[in-house]
Amino acid sequence: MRAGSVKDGSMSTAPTATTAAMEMRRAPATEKAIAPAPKVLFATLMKDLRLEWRSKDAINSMVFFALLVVVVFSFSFDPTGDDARRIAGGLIWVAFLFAAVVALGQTWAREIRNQVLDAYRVSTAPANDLFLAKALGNFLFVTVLEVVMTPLFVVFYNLRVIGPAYLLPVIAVLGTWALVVNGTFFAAISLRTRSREVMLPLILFPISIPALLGMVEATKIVLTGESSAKFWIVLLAVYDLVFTTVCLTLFETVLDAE
Amino acid sequence: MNPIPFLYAAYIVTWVIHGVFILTLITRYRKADRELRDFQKK
Amino acid sequence: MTPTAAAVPQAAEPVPAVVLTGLTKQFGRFAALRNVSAEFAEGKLYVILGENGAGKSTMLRAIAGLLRPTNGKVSVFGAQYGGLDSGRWILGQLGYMAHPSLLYDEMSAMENLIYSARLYGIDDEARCSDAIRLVGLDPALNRPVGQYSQGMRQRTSLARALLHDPRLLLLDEPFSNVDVTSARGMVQLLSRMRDAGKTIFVVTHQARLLAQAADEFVWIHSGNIGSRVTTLDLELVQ
Amino acid sequence: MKTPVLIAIAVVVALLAFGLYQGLVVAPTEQTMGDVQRIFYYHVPSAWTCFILFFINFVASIWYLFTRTSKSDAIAVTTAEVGVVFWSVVIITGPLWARPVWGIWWTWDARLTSTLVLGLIYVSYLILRRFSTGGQTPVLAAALAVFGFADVPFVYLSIWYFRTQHPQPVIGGGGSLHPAMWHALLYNWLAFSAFAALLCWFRYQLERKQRDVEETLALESLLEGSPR
Repeated sequence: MRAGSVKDGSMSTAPTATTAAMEMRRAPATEKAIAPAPKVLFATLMKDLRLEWRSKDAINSMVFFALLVVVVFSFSFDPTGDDARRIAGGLIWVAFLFAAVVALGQTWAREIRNQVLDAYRVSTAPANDLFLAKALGNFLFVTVLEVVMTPLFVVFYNLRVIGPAYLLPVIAVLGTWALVVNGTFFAAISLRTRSREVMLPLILFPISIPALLGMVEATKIVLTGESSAKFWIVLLAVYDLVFTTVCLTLFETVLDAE
Repeated sequence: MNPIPFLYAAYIVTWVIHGVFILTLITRYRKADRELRDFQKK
Repeated sequence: MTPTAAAVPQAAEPVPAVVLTGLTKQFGRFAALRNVSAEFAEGKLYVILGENGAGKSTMLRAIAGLLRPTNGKVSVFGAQYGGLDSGRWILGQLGYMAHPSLLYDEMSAMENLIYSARLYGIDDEARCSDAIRLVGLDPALNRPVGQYSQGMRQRTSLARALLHDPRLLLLDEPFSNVDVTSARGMVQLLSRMRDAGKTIFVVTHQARLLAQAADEFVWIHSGNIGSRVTTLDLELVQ
Repeated sequence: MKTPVLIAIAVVVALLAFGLYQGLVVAPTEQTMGDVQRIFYYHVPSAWTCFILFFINFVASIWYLFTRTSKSDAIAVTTAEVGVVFWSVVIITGPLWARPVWGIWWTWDARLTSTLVLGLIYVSYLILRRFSTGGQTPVLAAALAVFGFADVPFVYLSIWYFRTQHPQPVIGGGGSLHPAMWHALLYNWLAFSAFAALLCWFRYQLERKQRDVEETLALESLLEGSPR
């Protein structure tokens, strides 16, 4: 492949054929000016994942951070036997929350560093696709952290699940989405405030308390097998539904708050 | 433990909180008023 | 989605490309634009001049729909922002290039353009390589944009703005610290685009480059249009 | 101060005095808890007033999002601030009541805990308003207010169910109240609502005055044509 040899001043002598070719293609573009929804979402998500995979520094540092959180938690609380199961639910989710908040803080880091949000806003792409792509990206990112952290918790607290273990992934998915959807939205809000990093958890935590309560209680119930976690799982599902809708209705207003 | 002081404490605390808030309203209002008058004079 | 008749009145004589009526923009205490009213015909190359803070970029961003005017209206090709679909229709008609190059430094020019094309719903990668060749770069170059020279970055950014073949081009400081050859090449490309019927606005401090090519020079002074001349008085330009 | 304002202040003070009289004297002493139960006549009306104020904030925020009038934003910030003041009263009188009766400062009583969480949301709303930069503050705050209000049912539902799992003493007993107690409660609520309205009126004037200052500065820079 040719080395990046750029023919300087080649533009002025650019063969008229290329410009003519460019000109001739005028007609088809204007019809498709408005982007069909899923393509933009998918393109944005893939772009983020590709850049993430290419640099990998964010994911590595975050995974190491997650490990640290687990180890620190394991030192500060050293329950044995039945106790472990009762409070493990709370510990695991607080650890996940801690890692998630740090990851969520980076949601818009690349867009801000490259100052490309204007490029998105000036295009015909709908704002909600950008939001959903970012939220899904965060969801995958946080899920990777959770997958890394969970076995460690099981080992450090030698947990054995008494209740229906298949419910745990359901709780994890619903709970993570509850944090991620609001977190991505509030990260966009805190972009425009003075102390960005502190603002995100500050507005995310109070609103997430019901969801946190749901995750912790559901996990504890499943671990100890005491009663049925159905109520909490339904609550988390409704919470996800309501707040995803609220995010999608208000995101454009916040993105364009110039 | 005699509970009555807690009753008076609760009522007093209520008015302390409202009193402090009213004070902040007054000081903020005076500050804004002074700022406005400075500009009109200039 | 073709624009509905209501959104775009098909007036008999050519619709002006951009009409500003009473455009004002307040940033807290600072009035960036003060009641600007002006009309700009289609198919012309306008150069926007004025010292820093006069409101050049703010005006361009208002035309690009990137900021909500404190009051007044912006209409592009007869359609107005704020309407249900008219805002989105306008965005399909305009290309915007700003001082930060609006590109991802970690991606190559081609990757940046392919992503940008997706935003406009265009999958045809041939268009991306055409656009890159048009600005005199090599589509096969896969070095990330972060390692490009400033000239190459601005040209890639111009290619990104041209990609969906907009009728209106809004360029904010396209030539800032760009090598002379690249700048001259860009000027020739812009004048060819103008001849092909596009309307172009260029906010710049290097107006000398466009002394011959531009149709009109618009001086902006403290938030409003000072004067509009067709020939550039070279002494005035720093 | 204009006379109608003075009259309003007099009326509110009278109402509050009457409410105090009802709460401390007229209402009978509760058998089990004794006179300390009279905290109820300040604790509960403050909570109800606080909820009304937060609801008005929600309506004003929705109104702002549609109309972007600065009047609706001023009402939103006014009701949020006064609401948080009443909230702090509820959160402090709660433990003052729990300590003598149950010997613990915080009983995790369902209603009190939900009010605590609800208040935290509006405290974060006020902090967001203080931290966000000029022009965009109202839009960001209005968006957060919608989130906050959408969270209210979840807060109450989750904490109510959480409490049924681990029953704890319930503040205020609920259940049948002696009619005179009801009167004292309603009089106090009326008095506190009037007081809240008065506070909101003053806070609203402050907000308008602060916006006048903003406008004169902006206008001044408009005329001066001050280049940056």
